[in-house]
Amino acid sequence: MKLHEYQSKFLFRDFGIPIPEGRVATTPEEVYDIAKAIDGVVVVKAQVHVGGRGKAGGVKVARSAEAAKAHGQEILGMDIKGLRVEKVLVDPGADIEQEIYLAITNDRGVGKPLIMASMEGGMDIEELNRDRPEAIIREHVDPILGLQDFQLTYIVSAMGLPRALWRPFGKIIRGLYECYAKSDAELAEINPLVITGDGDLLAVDGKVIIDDNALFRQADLAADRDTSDEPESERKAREAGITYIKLDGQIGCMVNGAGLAMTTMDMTKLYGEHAGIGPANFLDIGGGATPEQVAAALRIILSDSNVRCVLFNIFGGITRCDEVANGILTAFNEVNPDVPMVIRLQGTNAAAGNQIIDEAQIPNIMSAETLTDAAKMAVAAVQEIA
Amino acid sequence: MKLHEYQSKFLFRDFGIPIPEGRVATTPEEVYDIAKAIDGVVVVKAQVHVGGRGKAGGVKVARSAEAAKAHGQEILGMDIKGLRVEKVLVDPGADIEQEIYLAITNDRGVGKPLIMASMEGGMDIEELNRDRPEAIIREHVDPILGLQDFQLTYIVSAMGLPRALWRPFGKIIRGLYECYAKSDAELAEINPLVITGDGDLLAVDGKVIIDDNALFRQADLAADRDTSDEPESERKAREAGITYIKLDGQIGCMVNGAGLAMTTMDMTKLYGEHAGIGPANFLDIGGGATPEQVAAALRIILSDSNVRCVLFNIFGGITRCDEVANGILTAFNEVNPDVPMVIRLQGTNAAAGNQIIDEAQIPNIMSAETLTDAAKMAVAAVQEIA
Amino acid sequence: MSILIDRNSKVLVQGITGRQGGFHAKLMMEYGTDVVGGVTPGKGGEWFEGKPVFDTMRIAVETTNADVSLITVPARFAADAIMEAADAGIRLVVCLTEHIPVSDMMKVVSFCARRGTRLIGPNCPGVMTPGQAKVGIIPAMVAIPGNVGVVSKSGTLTYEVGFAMKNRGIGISTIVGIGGDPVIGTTFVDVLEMFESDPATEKVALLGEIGGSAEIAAANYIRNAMTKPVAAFVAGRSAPPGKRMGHAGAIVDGGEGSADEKIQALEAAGARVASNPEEIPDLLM
Amino acid sequence: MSILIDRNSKVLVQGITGRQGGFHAKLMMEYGTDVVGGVTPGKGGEWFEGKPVFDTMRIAVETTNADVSLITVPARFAADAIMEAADAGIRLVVCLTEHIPVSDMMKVVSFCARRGTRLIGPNCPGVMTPGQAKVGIIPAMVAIPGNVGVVSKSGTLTYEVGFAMKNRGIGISTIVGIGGDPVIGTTFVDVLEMFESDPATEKVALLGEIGGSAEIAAANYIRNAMTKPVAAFVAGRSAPPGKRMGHAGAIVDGGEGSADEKIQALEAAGARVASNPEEIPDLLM
Repeated sequence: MKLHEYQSKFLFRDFGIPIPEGRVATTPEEVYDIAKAIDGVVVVKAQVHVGGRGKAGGVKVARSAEAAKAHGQEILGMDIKGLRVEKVLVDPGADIEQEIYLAITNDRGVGKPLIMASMEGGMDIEELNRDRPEAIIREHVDPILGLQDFQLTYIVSAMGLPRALWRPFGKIIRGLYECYAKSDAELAEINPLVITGDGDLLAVDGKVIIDDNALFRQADLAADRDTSDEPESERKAREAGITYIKLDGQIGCMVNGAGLAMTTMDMTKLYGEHAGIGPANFLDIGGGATPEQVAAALRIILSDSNVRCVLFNIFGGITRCDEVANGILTAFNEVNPDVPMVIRLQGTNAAAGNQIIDEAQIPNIMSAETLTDAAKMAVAAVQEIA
Repeated sequence: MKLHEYQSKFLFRDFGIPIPEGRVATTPEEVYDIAKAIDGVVVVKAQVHVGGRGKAGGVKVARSAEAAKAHGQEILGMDIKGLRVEKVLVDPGADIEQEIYLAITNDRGVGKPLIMASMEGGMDIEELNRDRPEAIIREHVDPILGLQDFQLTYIVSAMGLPRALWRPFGKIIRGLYECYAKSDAELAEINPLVITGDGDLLAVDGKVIIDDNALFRQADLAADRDTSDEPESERKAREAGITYIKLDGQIGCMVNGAGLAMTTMDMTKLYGEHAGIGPANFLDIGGGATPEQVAAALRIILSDSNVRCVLFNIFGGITRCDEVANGILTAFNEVNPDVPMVIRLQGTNAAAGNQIIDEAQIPNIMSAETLTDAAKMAVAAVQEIA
Repeated sequence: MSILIDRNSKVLVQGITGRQGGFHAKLMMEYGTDVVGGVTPGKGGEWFEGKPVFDTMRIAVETTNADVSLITVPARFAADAIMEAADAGIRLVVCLTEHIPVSDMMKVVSFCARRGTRLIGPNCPGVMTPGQAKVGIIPAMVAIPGNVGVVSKSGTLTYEVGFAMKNRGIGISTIVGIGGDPVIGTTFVDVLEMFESDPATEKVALLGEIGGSAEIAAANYIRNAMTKPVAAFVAGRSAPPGKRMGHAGAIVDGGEGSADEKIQALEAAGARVASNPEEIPDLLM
Repeated sequence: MSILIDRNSKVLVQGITGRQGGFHAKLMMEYGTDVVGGVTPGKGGEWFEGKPVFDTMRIAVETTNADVSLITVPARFAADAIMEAADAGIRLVVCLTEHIPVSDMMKVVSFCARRGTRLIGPNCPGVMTPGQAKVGIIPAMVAIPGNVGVVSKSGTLTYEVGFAMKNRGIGISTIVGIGGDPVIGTTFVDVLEMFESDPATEKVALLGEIGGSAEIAAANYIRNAMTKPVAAFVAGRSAPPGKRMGHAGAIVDGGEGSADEKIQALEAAGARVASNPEEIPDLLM
């Protein structure tokens, strides 16, 4: 779960990290009031879950409350990469002497938290990592022991931070680590962390991503979830306990298991790409594949108007394919889909399952034996319609 | 640093452990008021840092506020093993179905926290440990990882606790561990932890000892320190940064280093015991032995009216014995002691040091070469006076 | 022979009195696995299909001498259950549970490493040595005994491939489902090392997917140290970046972890990479 | 030969720019110890008596290849300093600092064990291999080279005994001051094991005191595994129970840890126990 910049920074503040004293506005009038109270240069920043909002015109500097209001007018409601801006953060402008990068993330490779810090902040960290990896200091934290003071000293010394800033910066690293650990974050990033003209440190921009699997113990953060950028269909699927991700293609995929679901998508693309055909979605129906789940999943898939064909790929393991086939037929009767369907059942009692599908003789429903066949049949079905 | 029963229990309460709703009184009138408010059977308990206060008459049950007041009158001001009772805790009487023992302590041998729990609480744990050690469940905690839930299950299962109490008792163990860890305790003990007639759990008596070396980060606990049972001389020594412990003998000892100080005590006893003579104190003067420190230490030793002779035993290592000898003479001039002194200097420049002492020709000051000689001379000096 | 488990493995099921735990424990016993008992706190003293249930792993291991444990408890209790197994001296812990927070897993993986306990998973289908034993949920019908070692991040895809192999008469030495979470106990490289030194394994099938760099590490190992041939498939070529494809770890992040980069690395290392998992049996012939 | 340190040991001093650290670093260098540098956070780049000062142990070890570290920092920074040394790959850490909280030490001792770092102390005078090197504050004049290993919980008592031995012409292989705190990195048994297998050590002097049960463990080791003769002294026969005699660990608690029980155990194990430390040289003749 991604937090907005303002949510991230307000969370940082709870852990003792200095941030600009800005506030959030949802109307130009609120922008005006906040800018008036700040009484100086302000920055109006769109709060949306995409990168590159600055280039898209979502970040503007204003020297007066009136100018801030005008920027608010412009940015609020703006469309940035398909997302509507509902909120802006109005921060006082910072007197920037130097920009630092500081982040803590899960290092999957070694299974430990990783602290990354660089005196060359402000820019895109992936770019810096590609061009000058030696400019980033990396320090792993023992996940059981936690962050130790000597590691703070190592980081500030290795990154070449001016000595006068060792203590305050060390406190910020510790605060960010506490924030990361206590919030079950996958990423807690400050970029830039600014050294001001007065020699103070200030977290000017921030990004926090919370581990979805830990939301059960992060009630406060979960309550602040902003789902405005989540497609309606994905939200419905999430609420129904189905993992669904909308894509651009024409073949709706209903599969049991995440790896097999990705593979099924890949096959539609493998055989359809030459004709511009590919998967319309990722969907993992999970273990049981009861009629209710199949019906719910089918409705979600069909809510995408691009879908021209639905491909079922179910491996019956513990579950028997004949039961799955009956479940699918029940769901069909309920949903009454109007696009062609390719059904491929494999594994336990696959033959019996395919026979059930075939004998039902529902128009527009085809059964396939192999995944290869199924993918090719689905591609052909889309081509026929087109 | 030992906490009183009431301090221990109030600390437990901060960590979610249920305790009786009692209060502390310093006058019989307060006892009356508290008992009146409790409106039922109360227990009036002397708050002193010694064991066996019950047998000494320091714990009394009362069935009325008037009776409680009378007990308060009796117990407040009472002398228990040399300590005056300044405070009593007035607790509501508990309906005791069963008494449990629960404690967490540092296991020196393995360097880990040790949880001990037994269904046979209430009695003296050392006795239980001697007679039926198998009745005590022992579980070590990884000092870095901390207490894990599976350990709670192990403890409650192994001790044979009724299943209905697993969860509330598990919470108490966790609370006590948090208390122990966050308070830098050497010991956090609940004895007895009572199962009431209603099946509730209640910490009826408690004992906490805080690691003196951690008081720098336990400001709240340090502020509550009760030094009323500390001898005046030990308090003065502590404030002067000198480790001093008053004993019953006649030979005051001034030594550099704790191990050598104990050894010096041992030698006075080894050679004086047959005549009822032994050490008057433990005193470690520490590293430097400056004239100021020697003078302060000497005043503390001489404040004990039992002292008939003072034995100096100083090993000059990095410090030179001639410097120490000069320091001692300076201190003597300042304090003007009126008991005989035996001075033994060993190590770097010992000969020169002893020569300085000898040449000063102060009456009542003898120098000795070996520790054996010094101890024997001190014993003889006490005998002469007697 | 085989890796990780065989017919002599003594298995405890943590959560055996739960719905999922009990269901799969029975199937494991039917397959011939020596399930010696189970653990559910508070249910010690009960019985499950003639096997004893214990309150704690410590007592269960002392009583049964089990060396393998299967974790089937819910996510919020799983980290504690894994550590309990490791603390009790279990050699191999297989964790089915999904949705365990990554921060829990980082601690748990570190703890298991310190105790010398091999953890498979979490969020994995388990381990099966066909014809001998299975620990987890892999269906009995997906594999016959043979000489191909299979290691995979996913469940049903593995069943597909195993089943396709079986239909072509190709048998399996051991299937290891390592799971698709970001932080797991046993990686591709760990399992490849075991297969490389397993006399019962002659060839290996590796089923990877997008996210992380475990397949790149596997490619490095294959290039530098592996003598046995490897056939591979990497799922997720059509997955968009920045989206989590069902598995918590299946996400292409900041340009890293794409299927194409993994396929290239595996091919460069000498593995034969299928573009369609149904080709895997051909690559193993 | 010797145990723990010799003339080839490369030593870093953590806290070298402090008063105590600098003072003893100089004495160590005068004794012939190869002090290769020091560490004080924030003073990296400075010099101390011609040796480099670093900000961190990691950089110091990378630069100097030091294998031994001496901790002279104040109590509230000491646990971190010890872990820093262990993390940097130091083989032997000697910690002089006193008044470190026990809870810190429990974590630190566990951490050092995991890293394979040998910790001596805290609150100890250090280690000296006479004629070769010393790490700590043991005065040069208290010992001459020889074949008696000395292990002790206390400082000045050790100097007394070493000096008395020197006056009788008895030399020492290595002196190890293990410290008198309740939780320490290296115990009597650890050092006895080292002396037992050290060709340069023929006899051992053990100086114990009240509190804890380390001397009982030592007695068990002496009885079961030690071939070299041991002379011992236990301080605190005249100490009252329940009082802490200067050292944090020197307390007879609940009837446990008394000098008499330790003396009995050592005698029963075959050690020769002196009632007066000045007898130790006789017992070693």
